[in-house]
Amino acid sequence: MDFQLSDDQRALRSGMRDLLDAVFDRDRLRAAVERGGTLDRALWRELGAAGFFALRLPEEAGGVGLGLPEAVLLFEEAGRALLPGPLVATHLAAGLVKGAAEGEAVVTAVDGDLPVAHLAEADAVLVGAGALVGEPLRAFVAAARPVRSVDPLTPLHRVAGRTAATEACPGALDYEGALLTAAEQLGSAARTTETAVQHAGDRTQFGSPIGSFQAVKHLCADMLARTEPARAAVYAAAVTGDPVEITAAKLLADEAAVRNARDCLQIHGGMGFTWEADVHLHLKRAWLRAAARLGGAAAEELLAAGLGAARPGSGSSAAPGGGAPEAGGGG
Amino acid sequence: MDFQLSDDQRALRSGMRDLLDAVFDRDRLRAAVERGGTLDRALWRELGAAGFFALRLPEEAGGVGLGLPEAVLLFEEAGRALLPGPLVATHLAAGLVKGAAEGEAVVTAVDGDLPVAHLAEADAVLVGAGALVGEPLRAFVAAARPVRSVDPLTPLHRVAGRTAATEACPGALDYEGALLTAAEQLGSAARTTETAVQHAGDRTQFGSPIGSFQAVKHLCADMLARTEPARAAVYAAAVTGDPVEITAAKLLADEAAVRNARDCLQIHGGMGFTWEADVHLHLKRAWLRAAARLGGAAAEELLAAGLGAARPGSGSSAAPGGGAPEAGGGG
Amino acid sequence: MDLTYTEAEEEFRRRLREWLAGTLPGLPPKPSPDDWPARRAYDTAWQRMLYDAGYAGLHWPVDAGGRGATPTQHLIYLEETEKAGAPYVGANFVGLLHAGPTVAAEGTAGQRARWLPPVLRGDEVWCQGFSEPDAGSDLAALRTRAVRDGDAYVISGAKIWTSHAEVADWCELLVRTDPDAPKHRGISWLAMPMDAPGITVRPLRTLAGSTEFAEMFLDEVRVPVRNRVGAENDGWRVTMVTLSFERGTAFVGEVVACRRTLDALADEARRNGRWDDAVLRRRLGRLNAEFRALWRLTQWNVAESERTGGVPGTGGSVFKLRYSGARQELYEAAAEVLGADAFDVDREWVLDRLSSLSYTIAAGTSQIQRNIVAERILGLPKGR
Amino acid sequence: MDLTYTEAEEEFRRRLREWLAGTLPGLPPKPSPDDWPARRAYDTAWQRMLYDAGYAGLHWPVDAGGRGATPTQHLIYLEETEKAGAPYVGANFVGLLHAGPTVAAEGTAGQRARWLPPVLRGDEVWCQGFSEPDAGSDLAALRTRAVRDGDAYVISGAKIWTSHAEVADWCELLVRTDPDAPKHRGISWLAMPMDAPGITVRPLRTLAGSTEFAEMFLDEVRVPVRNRVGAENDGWRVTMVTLSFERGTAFVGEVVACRRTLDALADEARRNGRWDDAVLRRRLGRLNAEFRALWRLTQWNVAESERTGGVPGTGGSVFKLRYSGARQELYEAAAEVLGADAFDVDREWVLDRLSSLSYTIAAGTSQIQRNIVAERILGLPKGR
Repeated sequence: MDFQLSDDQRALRSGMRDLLDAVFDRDRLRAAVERGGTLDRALWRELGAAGFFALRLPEEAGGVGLGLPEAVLLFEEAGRALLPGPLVATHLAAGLVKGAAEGEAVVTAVDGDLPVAHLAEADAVLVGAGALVGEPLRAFVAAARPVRSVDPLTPLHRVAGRTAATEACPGALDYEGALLTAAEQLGSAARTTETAVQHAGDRTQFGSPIGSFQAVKHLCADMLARTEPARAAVYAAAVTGDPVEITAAKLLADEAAVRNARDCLQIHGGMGFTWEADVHLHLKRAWLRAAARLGGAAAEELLAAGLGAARPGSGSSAAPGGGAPEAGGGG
Repeated sequence: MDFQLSDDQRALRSGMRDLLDAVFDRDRLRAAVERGGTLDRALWRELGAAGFFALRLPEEAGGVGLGLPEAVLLFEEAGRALLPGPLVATHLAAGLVKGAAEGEAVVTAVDGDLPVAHLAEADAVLVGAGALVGEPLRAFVAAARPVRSVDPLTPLHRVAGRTAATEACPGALDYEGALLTAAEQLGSAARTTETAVQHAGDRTQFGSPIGSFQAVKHLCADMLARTEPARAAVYAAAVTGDPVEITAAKLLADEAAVRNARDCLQIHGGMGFTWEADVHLHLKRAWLRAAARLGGAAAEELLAAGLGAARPGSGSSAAPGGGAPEAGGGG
Repeated sequence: MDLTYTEAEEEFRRRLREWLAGTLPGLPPKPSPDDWPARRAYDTAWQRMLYDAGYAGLHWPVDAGGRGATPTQHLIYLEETEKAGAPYVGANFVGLLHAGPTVAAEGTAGQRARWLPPVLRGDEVWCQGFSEPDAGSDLAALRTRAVRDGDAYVISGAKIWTSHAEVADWCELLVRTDPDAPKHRGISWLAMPMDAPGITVRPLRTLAGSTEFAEMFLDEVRVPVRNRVGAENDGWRVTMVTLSFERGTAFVGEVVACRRTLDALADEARRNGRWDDAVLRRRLGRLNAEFRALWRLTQWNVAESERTGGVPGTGGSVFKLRYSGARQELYEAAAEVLGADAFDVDREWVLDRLSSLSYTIAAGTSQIQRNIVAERILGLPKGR
Repeated sequence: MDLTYTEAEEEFRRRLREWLAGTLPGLPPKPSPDDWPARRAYDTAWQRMLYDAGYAGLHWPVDAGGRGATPTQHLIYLEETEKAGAPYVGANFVGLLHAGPTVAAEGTAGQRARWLPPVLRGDEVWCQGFSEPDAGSDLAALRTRAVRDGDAYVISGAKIWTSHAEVADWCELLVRTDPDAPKHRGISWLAMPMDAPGITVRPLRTLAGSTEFAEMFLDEVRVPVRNRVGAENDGWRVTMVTLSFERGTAFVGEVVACRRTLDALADEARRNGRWDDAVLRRRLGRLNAEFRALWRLTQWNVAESERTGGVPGTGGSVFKLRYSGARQELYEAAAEVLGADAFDVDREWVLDRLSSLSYTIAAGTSQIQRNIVAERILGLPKGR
């Protein structure tokens, strides 16, 4: 067992971070906010060229031939950087929808009764196991109604006649999508932790950096204590691909992303409440992602259903149990 | 409107506190713990003589002729002092069961499927609207089974054939019982707050009283912020007698009692984990009371059912609504 | 423990209700939130109506032109106007609730005569220049400098979180007049005319997308010395007299509104089927308990204030600490009720959810409130 | 990111399972928790069996008589023994997990030869005399005095939270040998024979009613100077070398046990009908996510420790902070599952609920853990 990043994985991750620093710095982020989250096609193609969408396609199909663990690292970086766009849907569509793998096509997805992201600029829409393109897509878009999105980076459309929620019986693609969304949440949670720590060290009140006050210090500690278990859960779920494990990872990453953004905002005080600070972008995106692809109630029910000594994959042993666990040493 | 204690109410409360200081000081409390919570009959009679049980009986029936607000103040003091015994049941039985009003009889009650408190020493048991005494009582006790109680101050019996929960449709007595239980919880919550503050000021670590550290300070502040709304809710419910208001009071007082005891324990550190510290007595009693007489889930459902603009007593106005409430000044 | 209102209080309520019932239907439509001059006009017109009906400055002392109402009457006023959907205090907020009372308490006869009547009549609007970019929770660390030059102060610096700055006539301004004194001792309180040269107001966009606050930059703005209220360098005390004057009524309207929102959430959940979710339903039940208790706590604090004659209360910090969190929980529950609609800003409650994020920050963060509760009420030792 | 075990690791697990399957059925029944001598006998007999089978001191260095196992092998050992319901380390805890490793790291050859083999064989039991009534979280404030008198220290003071003191042969004791030095600099580490005159052990009853801890009073107890490990006044460093030696395995068995408890709670809730309560059911679902993540985080920390060769880790504080709270939530959920049975101490999980209350306090309160995480991992400035 070596549940750590391999050298290749580390290189992949830092390569992605360098790429995003270069092609999606803070100026481009704020520019994306100002144009309401509509996509930069050139950037989308750059992501395609870097293998972001084709990462898990076999090499013989023009892909990179890597797996979910590597994809999770890239999506974590995307989440850190607040990279806009239907990243998960387009990644899942690689090999299924023409141009998705290369970043030539923008592919979005219908997810339960949630409003659909980036619909106006989408070249295809995943609906269940299929994809709408061409005339059916145009008809679908025509019947949709734009809504004023709470997240400035994610334009939303209500689609006519709500599609039934898919959560009741998710398929393999749904779980993969949930995992990659969890990875984005993880990246966001880690980023807001860093931002909060940075601010707490810089901002002085009452003659000291606010990070020297326990109230602020402990908020930061709790942020890390949300991020690290979520990280272990997301990475492990990427390795095993187990549905219950993915569900657990999504739940914890959602909680880490939303609550860390809230704490980061609190630590920033009034400045955190402004449009100019990035923290609200993390929070609003985290809200959207938490509702998407295995949201709270459905995830909790799946995890509850996965419990019980007789259930498969419950992590229990059939061996006879011994009393209470050791309470640890005194001293 | 003068939602404050009247002079008479203040006098009543301080009289009760003085009485308990005299007849149930810490030595007697610990003695009660050591004998497993069995009652001191002499003390019970003293309570009776002081009018604790007969408080709300009309004067012409030999009672004190006061109301729920005054009863709530006495039960709050009882909760503060961790006074053991089926106080609520005996108080409710005054006028119903011979000797209850005078403290000659110990009256306990069956409450849903909970184990029954102080059954072995009870002279009567309230079951629904009636009371068992004499032979039926003896048969009832004979069929019961003592359980090793989590609360050292409250001996418990399982009764044969669980009685159906009464929460589904509580009667007036049930609400009164819930309110008086809430008052005990309130007293306990206030007491653990004081104890925690006292300890935080006395205990020195790292060269300072631990109460000078924000982590401890903020725990104490949150304790008070649980107690005071619970106090307002309990007192108001005593004035109005409104079932939904009583339910709200019980829920908040339960939460205040349990969580304040937990925080008090945390602030006491290792010493709080010992048998000798009183904090565990507050916690365990608070657990029992929280489950009794309108516990969590039932209370929450009743409160939910009480919501909605069309519902009676919802506190809403039929007047047309005006947008969002004022955000308060900037500056 | 008396929750019944006196005959006089009931009479006050009856007359107010009558007046509201007769008056509100004739009000013009509310202006767009982005149209500042229209908002000012709407708010000041409403204030003029209150003035004409005898409700202006309800809680102000009679000798300041107010009605000298009791805290309970003030509570009734706030409860009834909220329930009736009357306009909010809006642009008159600073004048009526802070600058005015400060002038009333600490100003000279001339200052009172100059500044108070226009506030009561809705003729003049005030804004507040207290917070600075580097002095948030630590307000007394403010750095905006005022240098005496003849009969004027020359002021330079930056202020933030100034509401209604675009349309205000006056700004109650805290400035540092003695940079060498301990930080609480070198501050003065000035009334700055907002048309003075050197003032630049820049809207500050919040995360809710609104521009209800502004930054204000001051570049050698001249303010006459006679506009100072209280002694030079005594501005901290002058300000705190009013800031800490708490009659328990600060959140009356909001709590009433939150309870109405909660009822509406239950109705909506029953309508859209989410009422079947026991987790959500019971969460709404808990919020019912929470806001009922906050309402009762409001009455408790008001009654206490009535007994003490309005001595500065500390219960306000406990209330704010609890209420800020409860309000945020209310709008988190609203998002659950809305489900997929929670991402549509045009749906009711969505912007309120965003606004509620400021509640644990504005007017003293919850961390600061906990310090106040622990040190000033519980008596724990100072520290960090 | 490799979660598959190597062939060698699988082989280690196979042999361990075989041995456990063959050995456990022959164990005598567990002694009563109140019978200390019987508990010592049971625990040391088990240790002897481990010794004979080659599992004693699995994680100790080979030159100290241990097996020099990797962190991953240690994880497998703890996981498998927990799953098989093998006895806990019990009375051997301090010897195997702290005093022994300290002697191994800092002791002289003679000290190692004297003290290590009896620990591995289960011949001698150690207890720990670190905490004092006035030095809890602030351990270095300890005041137990040791005064040099010839070739012995004469020791007076009081210790608390000493497990197994009644049946221990040795106590690893921290004493103040220089009262004038800064508090971390005047401390020495001594091995105190528990049969020395002047030691009084008094059981300390916990709120769970058990007496697993004791207070220990020292009245002019003489301990030979040769029993000191490390230099005089260097005891803080000596102790911390071992206390901070964290291979991520500290809670392996507990997390495995918590997950089994969670499964059992679901089974019980399905049996007694409380599974129909969606609030409780979803709460159990969240705990499933929580403990799955804690298991994966354990593997992550162990793998990290394996890579770094067991360098003191800081991840342990994050883990403990999260785990302490999760364990308390687990037993709060257990009380919900038990319903009316939650007040019967003889029902499974009720005593565990009481014990879990110490988790956010013992071995560094959650408040202290947050300080450690914030300062040592996140690099926030020191303060309060």
